[in-house]
Amino acid sequence: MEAPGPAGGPDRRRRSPWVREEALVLAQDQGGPDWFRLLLRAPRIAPLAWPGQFLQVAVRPVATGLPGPAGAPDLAGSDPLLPRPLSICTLDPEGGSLSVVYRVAGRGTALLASARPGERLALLGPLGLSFPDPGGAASRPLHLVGGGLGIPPLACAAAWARAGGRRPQALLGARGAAGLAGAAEVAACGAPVQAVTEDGSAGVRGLVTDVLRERLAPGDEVWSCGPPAMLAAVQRLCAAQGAEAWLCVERAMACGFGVCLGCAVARSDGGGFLRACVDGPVFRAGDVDVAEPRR
Amino acid sequence: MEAPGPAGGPDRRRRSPWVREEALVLAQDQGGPDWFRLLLRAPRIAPLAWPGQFLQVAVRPVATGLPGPAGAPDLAGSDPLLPRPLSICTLDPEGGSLSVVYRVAGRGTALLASARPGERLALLGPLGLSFPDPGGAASRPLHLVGGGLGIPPLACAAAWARAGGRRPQALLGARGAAGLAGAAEVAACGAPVQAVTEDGSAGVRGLVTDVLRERLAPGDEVWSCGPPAMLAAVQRLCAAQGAEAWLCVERAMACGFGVCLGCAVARSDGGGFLRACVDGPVFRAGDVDVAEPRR
Amino acid sequence: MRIMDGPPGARTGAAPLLAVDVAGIRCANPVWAASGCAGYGRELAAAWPLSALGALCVKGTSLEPWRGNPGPRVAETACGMLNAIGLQNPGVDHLLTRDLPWLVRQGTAVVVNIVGRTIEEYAAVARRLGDAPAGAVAGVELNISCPNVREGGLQFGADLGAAAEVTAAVREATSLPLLVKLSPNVTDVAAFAAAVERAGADGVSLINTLLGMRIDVAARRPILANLTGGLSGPACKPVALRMVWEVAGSVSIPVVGIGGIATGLDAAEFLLAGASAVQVGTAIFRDPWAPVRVRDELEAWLRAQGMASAREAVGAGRP
Amino acid sequence: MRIMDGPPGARTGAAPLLAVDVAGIRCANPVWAASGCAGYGRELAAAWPLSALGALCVKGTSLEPWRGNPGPRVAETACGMLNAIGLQNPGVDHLLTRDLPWLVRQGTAVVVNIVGRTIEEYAAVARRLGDAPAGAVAGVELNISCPNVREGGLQFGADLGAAAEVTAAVREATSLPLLVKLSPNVTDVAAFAAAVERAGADGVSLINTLLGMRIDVAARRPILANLTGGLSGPACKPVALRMVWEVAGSVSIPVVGIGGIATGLDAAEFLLAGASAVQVGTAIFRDPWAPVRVRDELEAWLRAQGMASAREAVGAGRP
Ligand SMILES: Cc1cc2nc3c(=O)[nH]c(=O)nc-3n(C[C@H](O)[C@H](O)[C@H](O)COP(=O)(O)OP(=O)(O)OC[C@H]3O[C@@H](n4cnc5c(N)ncnc54)[C@H](O)[C@@H]3O)c2cc1C
Ligand SMILES: Cc1cc2nc3c(=O)[nH]c(=O)nc-3n(C[C@H](O)[C@H](O)[C@H](O)COP(=O)(O)OP(=O)(O)OC[C@H]3O[C@@H](n4cnc5c(N)ncnc54)[C@H](O)[C@@H]3O)c2cc1C
Ligand SMILES: Cc1cc2nc3c(=O)[nH]c(=O)nc-3n(C[C@H](O)[C@H](O)[C@H](O)COP(=O)(O)O)c2cc1C
Ligand SMILES: Cc1cc2nc3c(=O)[nH]c(=O)nc-3n(C[C@H](O)[C@H](O)[C@H](O)COP(=O)(O)O)c2cc1C
Ligand code: FES
Ligand code: FES
Repeated sequence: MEAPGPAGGPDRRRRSPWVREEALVLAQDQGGPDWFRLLLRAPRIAPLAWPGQFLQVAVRPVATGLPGPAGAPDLAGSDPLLPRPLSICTLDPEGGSLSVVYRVAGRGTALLASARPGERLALLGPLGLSFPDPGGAASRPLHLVGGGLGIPPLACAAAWARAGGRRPQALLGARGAAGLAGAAEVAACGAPVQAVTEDGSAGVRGLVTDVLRERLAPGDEVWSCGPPAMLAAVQRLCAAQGAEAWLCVERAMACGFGVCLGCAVARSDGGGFLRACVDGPVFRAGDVDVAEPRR
Repeated sequence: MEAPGPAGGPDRRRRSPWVREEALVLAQDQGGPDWFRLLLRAPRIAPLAWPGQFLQVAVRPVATGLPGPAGAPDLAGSDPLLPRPLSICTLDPEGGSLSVVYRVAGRGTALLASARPGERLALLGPLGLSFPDPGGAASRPLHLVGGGLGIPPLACAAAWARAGGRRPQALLGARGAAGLAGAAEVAACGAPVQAVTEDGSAGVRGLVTDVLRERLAPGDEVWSCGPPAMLAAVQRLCAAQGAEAWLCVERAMACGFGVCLGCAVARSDGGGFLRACVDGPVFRAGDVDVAEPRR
Repeated sequence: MRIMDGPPGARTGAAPLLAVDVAGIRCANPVWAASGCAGYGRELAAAWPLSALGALCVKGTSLEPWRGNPGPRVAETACGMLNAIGLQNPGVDHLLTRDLPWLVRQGTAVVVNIVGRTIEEYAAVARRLGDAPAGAVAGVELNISCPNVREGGLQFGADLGAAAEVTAAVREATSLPLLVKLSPNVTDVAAFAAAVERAGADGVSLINTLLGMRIDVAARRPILANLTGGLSGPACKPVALRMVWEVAGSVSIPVVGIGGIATGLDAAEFLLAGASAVQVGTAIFRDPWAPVRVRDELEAWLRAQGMASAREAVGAGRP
Repeated sequence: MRIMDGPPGARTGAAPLLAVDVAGIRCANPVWAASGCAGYGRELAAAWPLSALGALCVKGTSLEPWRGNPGPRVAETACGMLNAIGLQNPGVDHLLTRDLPWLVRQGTAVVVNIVGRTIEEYAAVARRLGDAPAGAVAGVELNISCPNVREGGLQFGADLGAAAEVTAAVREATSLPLLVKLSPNVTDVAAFAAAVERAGADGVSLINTLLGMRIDVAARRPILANLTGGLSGPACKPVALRMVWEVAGSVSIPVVGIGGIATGLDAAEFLLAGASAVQVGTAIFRDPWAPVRVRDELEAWLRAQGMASAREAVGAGRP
């Protein structure tokens, strides 16, 4: 199956060949009460990657140098069984490194948080479709709208947009200041950041869509990533304003590269399901129903 | 159920209360192509332990300091599910440390081999019945007969015997010199070592029982640990010579403390099964049928 | 965490939150030790007071002593293990004269898991339990689901008629609360639950182990001397939970959930699915303190959920 | 390790060690990709040449396109996972016109896993496969064991009569080699194998997933939108191996072993138990190269054992 045909303009999202790489942990630090930054040397994957794409990360370090019994390559074991999908936050293709910023949501990410510099983590990537190529429309306003752990991918997205001659503006929301995971990276990547917090502990008090509503003009472009309710609100707002929106949609995944059909995202036209992992995770807002049915 | 009654003299084996302890890895080094020495600080367990007893060792380090999600204490996961039984090799009750010497036999021991100083391993122990108290018979010859990975427990056994006024002699066998895991520890614990190897690469060529046959006199005492075939040969020899033999018997285990009945050792009187973990692992030779039915 | 050391009553005062009544078995809390995973309690009592348990299900107990299977009897699998103990036990007389009096003094509810080769044997064991002092045996768990014996296991647990028949016979033989322990190795576990309910069971417990195998590729033969064994541990939890869900939705007697429970949240899943209590089995081998930990974690979860009692959680995950 | 890039024939010359014929399906090696875990091969072909596979079982294919279930469709469990995809697929016409021609060019044997709501639908899909160019479809795998659809799954796989009937109907509809994929969610899997053998199956493949569940304790409801799902991965391997052992000992048609295979030694266990080939499913999600790795590790094991061919290992673990 191929990516859905563009409905409203050319499809400027990029896909990459994916590879497996045992990436070296360069650094890991805790950025907030429940989130971490992990910097990885991944010289095979980093040059292939585009903002908006993600990695499948094995949460246990590769067991290298163990005196393993012959024929038992799977020393690390199969618990947790599946890798965890994490978006690329910052990207240094020339330097061959990249970072992810993640929340400790459960056991997998908790184990990941124990990875130490010098250890190696098995990655698969870069996976999925990127944000649309930002080039060739220098003057067109681009809003990067992120919520919670949807903020991190907007960092490399900002850098890409800047490199493409755009002047992206970031609107980043969270419950409170401590939840603005990746906001510093977004700013460092060249997008002026307006923080929006529900408790007012950073930036303005409210929801990102409150601020977006004031800023948005017809014809503007929006790249957004965050919880389903936020994406749905962005979708409605952009539709009402005649803005073009691209949404990065997260779903529970098994494979991450298109074979299991686990990551179903409902098509907005009622025509069944798309795969978040290869038909997205970045979708044109009009193509999908972002609200996950159950959670 | 209690330990089987003595059949041929008082039962001088010791049992200990067992505790759980997160032991600190002090050192780990590779002693041969497929075996390792692991030195642990275990100040709760070491003072309780007697030679011949064993530990249940969780092969993955305790995941300490992880930002775990509330209510999910089992971050390390359940693969491998079970701890691995390992005999105590050297013992320093006052210093609160002990060592184990183990062969990388499969995945569990391979993972254990990756434990690094500073990490903590969960132990349960000391488990099972010890060798018989060696005191009070200073002049009675005591032969320590070990084969392969049955050698390690004879180290602390030698020290105990020396402390009890005995002059233990060790006969340690392996296929070749590289397999004499723990032989150095036995010697360091005060028992003169005669190595016996099948290929003649260390000590005399042959089987330990060949040498034992020459040395053994009626009334002697033998403590032996090793593969089932060796134990059976020692058992026959001692019976024929009228020597008293104590055998340390290994069986695949689940719990290690007596509740699962997984570690069945056939009673020699046909009266069903004993448990290697609590009725042994050290048995009076006459009480059990050491040949494991299947492997 | 301080482990309680008084009788269950002492705790009931302090934490009525956890008290449950399951098919007439009154327990200080809904966390039990599973049969075959706690022996007769003596070894665990060295680590913590048995009164911390909701109930202790003793090893499957037969009329006469049973030898059990030759070894190897256990083998590890991915997140699980196989066992083929073969119901080794010293018989019901040994239980009545040696273990039960001691157990009663520990202050935990004792549930006797009973096995037999024939319906008559099952009934005879149940009848013998009538010789125990009143209150010493809190309930009977009729094990028709051991996959590791030729007779007296799945021969009853995988045949609807036989399951009903043996239940009715044991019902006749005892007035104690009667749980029937169901096998997961069947097409329709709810049908078995319904059959034993009709035959007089006061409750059902499930699951016993899933029949499985491992092969030693070097030796080129099955690892267990018995060839096959029963799979237990976290690996089987999803199957156990689904079966508890199915059964709880189709019978009106209480359900005791078993299978891979190792944490308080595992226990919570089973309660939400409709179990009135749970049993901790294989987790004990990994951590002898597991039942106490599960109980404490479950209690913490109930409090965090703002629930006034464990009963409130039972079935609360059902639509 | 260099992944071969010629057609299977190329390898057959180099390594006849691995070549097998399973129920009339000729394969370069006994390691297949399991249905639903490799899509239609396109994604994996980006990583390694599909000709490295013994065969590729495509996603369950129906007469018309099927939507599948709403999400969440997957959830992890201890050493396993649950899925409730609901057989989403674009239908047999799409397969015949779009995927099959491409697949044939990749040089791997294509086994079409077929599903239907009724016996007629199953037969119709099988009949439509007759429209494919000769040799394009190597075999049919009749899926009567999907636990995640109301119709067309266990309704056939858990009823002996229905299993035989649908097998006979598909047998009528196609002359291609016919495997029937059995469900583990039954009391007596060997009886199903015997029934479909009598009804004309050329082989059986097993297991499909074990029906399981997970509950989200915070949300207090099952994680999967479908409530229950199928358990796959290493957790289910002991059950799968036991069933393969039982079936291989009771039918005379070949058996394809499936369930939790992630290494060459896992594959060896299934061969020793009596499987003529194996399928790798869930392991692909963890490692897209898993089938190639399993093949290479199996080859290394066969050589280390001094075996002259994979066939020599088949059943060699049986007494
Ligand atoms: C394409 C994609 C990109 C992502 N990028 C990021 C990122 O950059 N930073 C970040 O913190 N998280 C990101 N996520 C979410 C992240 O994958 C999950 O938080 C993680 O898998 C949880 O794993 P766990 O083992 O810690 O928790 P689990 O114990 O598996 O689950 C904990 C909680 O997370 C939920 N969950 C599980 N899987 C997913 C999933 N795939 N998506 C959403 N929720 C899930 C579960 O429902 C559960 O409530 C991304 C997800 C996708 C699909
Ligand atoms: C009381 C006792 C004391 C022991 N002391 C030592 C010791 O001091 N040093 C040492 O090297 N080993 C010792 N062992 C053996 C050790 O426990 C096993 O080698 C270990 O459990 C293998 O685990 P694994 O995960 O590496 O291998 P697995 O993958 O589990 O198995 C690898 C091989 O080891 C065999 N095996 C598994 N469990 C046991 C067992 N309990 N006993 C014997 N073989 C087993 C398996 O059949 C298999 O062939 C002892 C065993 C017991 C019961
Ligand atoms: C070693 C062992 C012995 C068992 N013996 C019995 C038994 O005697 N009677 C019984 O009904 N169940 C027995 N079982 C089954 C357990 O009680 C329980 O139903 C099963 O193991 C699943 O729970 P778990 O995953 O928590 O262990 C035994 C299980 C194991 C592992
Ligand atoms: C996501 C997923 C989708 C599946 N889809 C199908 C299917 O369409 N048809 C089928 O016969 N089996 C299907 N299966 C079952 C597998 O083919 C296989 O029988 C099962 O997963 C056990 O093998 P494993 O443990 O190697 O995955 C599916 C399994 C998974 C995990
Ligand atoms: S996660 Fe497998 S298809 Fe998307
Ligand atoms: S290992 Fe459990 S009783 Fe011995």
